[in-house]
Amino acid sequence: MTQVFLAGVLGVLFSVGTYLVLRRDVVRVVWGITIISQSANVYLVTMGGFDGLGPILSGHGGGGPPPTDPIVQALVLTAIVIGFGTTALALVLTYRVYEEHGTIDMYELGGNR
Amino acid sequence: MTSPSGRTTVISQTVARIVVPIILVTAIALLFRGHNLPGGGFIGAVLAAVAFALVYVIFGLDFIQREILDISPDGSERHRLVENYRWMASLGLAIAVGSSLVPLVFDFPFLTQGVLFLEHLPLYGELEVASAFAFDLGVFFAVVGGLLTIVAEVGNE
Amino acid sequence: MFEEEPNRERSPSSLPFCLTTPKSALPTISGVQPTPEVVLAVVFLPFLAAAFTPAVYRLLGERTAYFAAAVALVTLGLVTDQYLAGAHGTVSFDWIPSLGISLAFYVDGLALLIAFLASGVGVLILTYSGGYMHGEPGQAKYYATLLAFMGSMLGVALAGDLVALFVFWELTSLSSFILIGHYTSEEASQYAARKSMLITVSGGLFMLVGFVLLVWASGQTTAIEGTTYSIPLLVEHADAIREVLMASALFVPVLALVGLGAATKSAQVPFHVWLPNAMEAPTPVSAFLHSATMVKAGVYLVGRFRPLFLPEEAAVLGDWTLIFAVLGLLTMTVAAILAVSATDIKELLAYSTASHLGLIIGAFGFANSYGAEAGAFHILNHASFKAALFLVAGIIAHEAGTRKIEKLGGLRKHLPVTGAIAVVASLSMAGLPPFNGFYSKELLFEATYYAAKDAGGIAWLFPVVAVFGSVFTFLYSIKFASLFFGDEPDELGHVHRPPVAMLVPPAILGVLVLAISAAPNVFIEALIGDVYGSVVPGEAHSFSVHFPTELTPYVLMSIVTIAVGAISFPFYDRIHDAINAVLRGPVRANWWYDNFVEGLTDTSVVVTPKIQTGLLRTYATWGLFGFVALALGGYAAAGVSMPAIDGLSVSLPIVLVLLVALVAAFAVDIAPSHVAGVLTLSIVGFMVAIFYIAADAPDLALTQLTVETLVLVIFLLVLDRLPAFYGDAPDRFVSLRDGVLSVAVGATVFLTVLFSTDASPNPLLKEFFIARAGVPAEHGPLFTDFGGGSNIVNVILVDFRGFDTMGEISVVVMASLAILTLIRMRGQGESQ
Amino acid sequence: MSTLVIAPLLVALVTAILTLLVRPSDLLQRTVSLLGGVAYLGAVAVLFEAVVLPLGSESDILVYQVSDWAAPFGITLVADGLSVFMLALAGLVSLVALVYSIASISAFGQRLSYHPLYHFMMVGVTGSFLTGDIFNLFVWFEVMLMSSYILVLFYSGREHTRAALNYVVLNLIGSAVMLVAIGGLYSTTGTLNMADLARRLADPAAYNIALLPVLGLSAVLFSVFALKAGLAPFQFWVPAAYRAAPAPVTAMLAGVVKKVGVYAIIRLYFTIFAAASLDLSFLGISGDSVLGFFGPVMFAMAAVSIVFGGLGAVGRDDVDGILAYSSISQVGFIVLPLAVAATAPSEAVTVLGVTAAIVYAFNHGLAKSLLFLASGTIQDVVGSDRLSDLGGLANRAPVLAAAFFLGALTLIGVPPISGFFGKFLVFQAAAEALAAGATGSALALAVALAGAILTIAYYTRAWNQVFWGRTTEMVDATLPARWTLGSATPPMADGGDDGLERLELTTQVTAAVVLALAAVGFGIGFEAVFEAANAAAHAALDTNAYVEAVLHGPGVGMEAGAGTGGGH
Repeated sequence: MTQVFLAGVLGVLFSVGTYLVLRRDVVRVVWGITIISQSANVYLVTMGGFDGLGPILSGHGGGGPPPTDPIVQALVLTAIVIGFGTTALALVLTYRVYEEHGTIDMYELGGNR
Repeated sequence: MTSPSGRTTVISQTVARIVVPIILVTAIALLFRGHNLPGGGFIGAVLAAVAFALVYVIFGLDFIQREILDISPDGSERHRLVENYRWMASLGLAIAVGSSLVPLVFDFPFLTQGVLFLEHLPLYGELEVASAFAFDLGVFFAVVGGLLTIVAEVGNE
Repeated sequence: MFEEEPNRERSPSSLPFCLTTPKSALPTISGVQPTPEVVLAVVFLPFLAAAFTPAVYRLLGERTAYFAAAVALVTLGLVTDQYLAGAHGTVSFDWIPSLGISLAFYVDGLALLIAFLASGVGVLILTYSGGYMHGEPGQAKYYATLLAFMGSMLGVALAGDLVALFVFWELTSLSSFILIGHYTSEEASQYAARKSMLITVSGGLFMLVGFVLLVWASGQTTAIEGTTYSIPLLVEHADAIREVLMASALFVPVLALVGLGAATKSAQVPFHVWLPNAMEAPTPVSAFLHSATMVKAGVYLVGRFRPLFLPEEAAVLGDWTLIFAVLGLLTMTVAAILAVSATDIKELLAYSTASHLGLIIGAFGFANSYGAEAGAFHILNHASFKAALFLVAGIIAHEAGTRKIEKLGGLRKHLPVTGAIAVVASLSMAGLPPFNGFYSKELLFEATYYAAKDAGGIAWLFPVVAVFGSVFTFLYSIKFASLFFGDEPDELGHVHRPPVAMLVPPAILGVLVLAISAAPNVFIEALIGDVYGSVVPGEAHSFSVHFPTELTPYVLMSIVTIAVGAISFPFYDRIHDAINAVLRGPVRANWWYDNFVEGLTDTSVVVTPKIQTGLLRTYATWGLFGFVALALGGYAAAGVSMPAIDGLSVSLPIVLVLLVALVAAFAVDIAPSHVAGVLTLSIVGFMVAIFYIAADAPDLALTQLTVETLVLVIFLLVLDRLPAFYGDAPDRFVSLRDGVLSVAVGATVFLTVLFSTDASPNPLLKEFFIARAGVPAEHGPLFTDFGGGSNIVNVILVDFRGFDTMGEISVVVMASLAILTLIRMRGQGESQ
Repeated sequence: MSTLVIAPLLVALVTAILTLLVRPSDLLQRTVSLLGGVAYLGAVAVLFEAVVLPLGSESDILVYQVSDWAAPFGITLVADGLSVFMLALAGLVSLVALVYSIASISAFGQRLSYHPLYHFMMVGVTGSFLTGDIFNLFVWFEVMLMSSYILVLFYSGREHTRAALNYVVLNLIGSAVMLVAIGGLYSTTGTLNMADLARRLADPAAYNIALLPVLGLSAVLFSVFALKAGLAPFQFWVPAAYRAAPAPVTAMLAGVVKKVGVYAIIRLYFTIFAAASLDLSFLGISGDSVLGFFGPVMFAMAAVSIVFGGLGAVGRDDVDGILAYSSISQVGFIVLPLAVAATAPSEAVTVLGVTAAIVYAFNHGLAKSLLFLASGTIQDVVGSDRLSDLGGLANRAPVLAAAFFLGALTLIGVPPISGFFGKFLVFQAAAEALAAGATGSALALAVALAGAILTIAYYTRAWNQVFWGRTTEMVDATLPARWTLGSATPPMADGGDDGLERLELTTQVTAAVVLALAAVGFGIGFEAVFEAANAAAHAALDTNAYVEAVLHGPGVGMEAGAGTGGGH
């Protein structure tokens, strides 16, 4: 099932994220990454389709209508937690960058190496 | 060390005193029922971490150290709390890996999970024991420990 | 792999190596098989001795020279042993059998000649070093490297396998690098060492490509089974190899590639530039490596491959001749002119060496037999007189304290024996009869003459150029000899007597020059005839030379050379100045080298920071551009067509939630402050959580909600400590560029989603998990083949894909460690 | 099903956790860490023996179904010639770098987090080499990255934070892109298991998968691997990150972690995606498999990497900078023969190209680690790696100089050191492709030659300035006399000449020497390396054997669902 609406939404979210990543303010860069990685998660969930039930079996033993794809949900769960870890790291890194350099302006951090 | 406690109100502290235990209970419930209903080690762990984070935001780290863990928050003890969280994370990881190594002894591959049905128990009748719970418990502690280390260390600054 | 176990009994089964070349395979071989142990010892004894040299130096001190000389003497003895035994053929040890590469050695006339030079001159040079290097630093390194070099050179001479040849070839370059840079703190030494390494090793790489193509060609012929790296085998099937190369238009490229290797090593124009600088090395090194042996490797290579590339019935002006005769004669002339321009005796000798190497390569370039004769003979002659002259130059530099030509003169009073040696060697170098240099030069003239006569037309340039170049050879040779005559310049201080250790080696070489001059045919019969046999295709015969008794065209060429030389010698200084006046800027090959190397460095310094700006935006721009280009390129290349779009296909709540998320994302983009941005960002996160609910993913929704809360907390905690930097006002161009890239990324993602959601592969995995997650209706008390839970997602996480979870909790624990480290390592840095 | 397959991963994982748990004792922690490193190498050796040695060029494929769920449902680990070859490199380099770390990393840092992070990095590396599941690959990438992020900024100073910021952000974008690619592949093919993916790609109709978008999606994935490998235009993070990281970490990043990207490229594109037959015709790109597209792509990226990296290195004024740019160039050399292999006119050349890449990767792993360790030692002793601060070290520290020299020669490709055979095989692959009619390979040859000349140029420059030349004041002050391993005591001018520091520095030099000797040893005994690499290349190219082993091998009986569950 072509998901043209979701394709559009994800496209725009990635655009916004990309634009933020290219900014000078380190905090905005972190926002950009957050948006991009959340969009990636949404994309994965989209792969599961929207026409089933929640992936909880009604009682032990199965039966009932087919649930949505549980695999992508498991994958996204993993991705969310990993994403949390990296976002936290990026944030603390931002703080440490500020401590070391006294600025969070990418241009001022620059230097050709 | 700056403590944000000065900026929180009595109301928020009161609310927290009520809400935090509820969250913690919910978190543990999520951990236990995870195999059959929405929940599991992850979600429980993150929720528990949220509860602690709430306490921290509202009361400050000093409060936890002083009131809950009975540690005086001066120089040498400064990292004690974080150390405890870190232990919890390490232990959680050890539980998860250790429990996954058990099947190797029985000639099953790493991480093989089994389900044991104990039947005809007095009172209980039938009890389902899934080895996956041990793994989930490891996940719970690892994630709670990890997240709390992060929150506490950041807050420590 | 081979092992060296010379004492084993020599039954075929117990031998750790195999003799891969039965006599039947090489029909031209007439001698006896070389002795494997001896051949191995010849090559590896010097390496072994080199390894022990530091220890020996601790024991013997400066007398290590005589230890090294003794090693060389033993090696010379072993070579002689093989020579006297009449050894001819291949010995081979397995090295990399999977590739067909073996450590093979091939003994024939050419190999023996070079081996004699390497070990024989080695003995003299190492003895001479005992006097010359007195009190110099780094002697252990010096002797170890010289011995290793000698081993490498012997390896080059004896190699019978392309890779083995290349191995020793590069090892000679390497030892040359270390020896040229002997005075490590001198800038000139460093410059010279790097130059020689850059030129010779690069050339070697080109040669390697040529070798690889040769091996490929060997695999294409039916004449050879499989592929071969064996040089004698390639030569034996030269016709078939040439045919393959011609058919695939690779003949000239291979010639050029192998030629590049030879030209760089033997300092042929325009790669001659490294040789004069190499004179920064101690003089014995110059004499050994840069006149008698290492530079001969290129010459050797040309000789070795001559029968492979040059058919028996070759055209007079074939590809081979056009490349090597032209290259050689050009080098001979240009380098001779440069030698006249030299102001330093070692520089003069260096250019002279390049010139004479050009003579040999040029001679080998001619398809007629005189060329091969000239080349073969001149290898020996040049080594004899040039090594002697270098040692003389070393004595002059050592005892007179200068190498400047203008500061030298009348040395015969102080250095009578040296003077005598110098005169003999110089006259031989000048090509004056009756010295040995004359005979080989005469053969070259003969070769050029007949080539011109046979081909006619422009080929007449060959003899003309040969004579022209020889005039300059005459000039600088006489100039060198004249240092011992005339008046002593005032600047010349006291000249010491050289120690015996320094005098005997050049004297021996001088005697050798005289001996060859007196009885050239003895030497030809003994060895040079075999060398000739090695460098001509097909059945070989020896040759002989005679003192001219009648006026042939080539005798006339010699007379012209000497006459013109004699007439112009009084004007030597003017010619010298004139050449130096012309040699400016781009006329000098050195100008190109220096500009190339400096240009590289300068370009690097200028260009690299422009690309590696240190700015994340540059990096991200390129990376994302790469992503977009790859994705779109992939879609376009596969010819994916736009899928049919059938409505929104999502429910209204999802549409609304996502629209809110979109609006929030835009709001983040234009947020007026950090806090506002973070709060708006969490709206995006919470909308995503609601989206998960709408998409029937309760676990995800719960996780997303809680994680989002935690992220918000951490964000706020961190932001509390950050300044309110918000000065993001990029110029319009930057904004536009970023905008275009963002849209491109968005469009790529849009297409990706569209294409991937269009597919509906069979849901094998999904169905399996749904079927297997729960508890089976029929089950025993213990089971592992079902998940045993009704929350399929959780069962996947802890059971089906528990391994992912293992990695994931590791990441979380590591993230906490990471943050601990980030904060606690502050100020603990190694920044010293 | 043999536990051997997962053994290296478990060893690393358990070591990581143990080093977390025994933290209170420095000595115990270091001992555990070191034993873990040794055990890891041992586990790899046993696995190597089981996989590579049995059949010569046709290596065995060992499959391990984690959690006892058969492929494609569970996560499968696959140890074939290629994986095990890369593991062997990782085991070797990681142990040496670990020993070096114990000597060189500050005691505080080791106590704080260094050891667990180091072993987690090995967990990530091992998982990436072994896994047969693309999402699992993502997870191990993340494990590897998370530890590498923090190891890069371990000392948390000015340079470190700045370098790490770029490194982290670029890789976070990379992670998101990788998720998109994996999601897309799952959506279009319905599987995550690599072998299953290959099977489905080979027969799209039977599984109703959409074949055409797979090329674009695999290209998206390629950008992620190129980022990990540091190929242009994704090379930007390399120089700063390598400079910032402590020497043993840089050695690991350059020697091992980068190779994970290379491994992923070989594994996924040559083993898996090559199974799909597609008709390509686009801007001169043609072919009947995805390799027709990736051949030119890899060539372009490799060529730019070789030239840009080489050019960058020629002008640097610090040793680490030269080595880092050299790394960019050398990865180009690894990918160049892959490009040749992808478009090779014959099967033999394809095998040769992949073998060349593997051999080159191995040599580069050894040599670049060695060089970074040597450079780190110079910094520890002299206190700087600026060319202007250095000079005359060949006389003052001849052993270190010799190790560095051998490392440089390995990368220049001087025989008989192992590096030569890397260059030789690269040339051979390109030349044979050219001779067999792939005229584009002439360009590959030209690039390789140009790159090789640049390599000579920058290493000779570094050598001249650091090891030859006049002894600078800084060197004189820190190393007033000659220091060899024999004398075992670096003569320290400053106050730091206590016995411990001497031992540490000697250990550091010894680590470099061990790698140098390995490079020489593997050159002289190249036959063994070649056989293993050739087996690896055959394993990488034999899609059928891979699919067969994973999906139908011994112990795999659940593909049909074993009656109850399967959903055909």
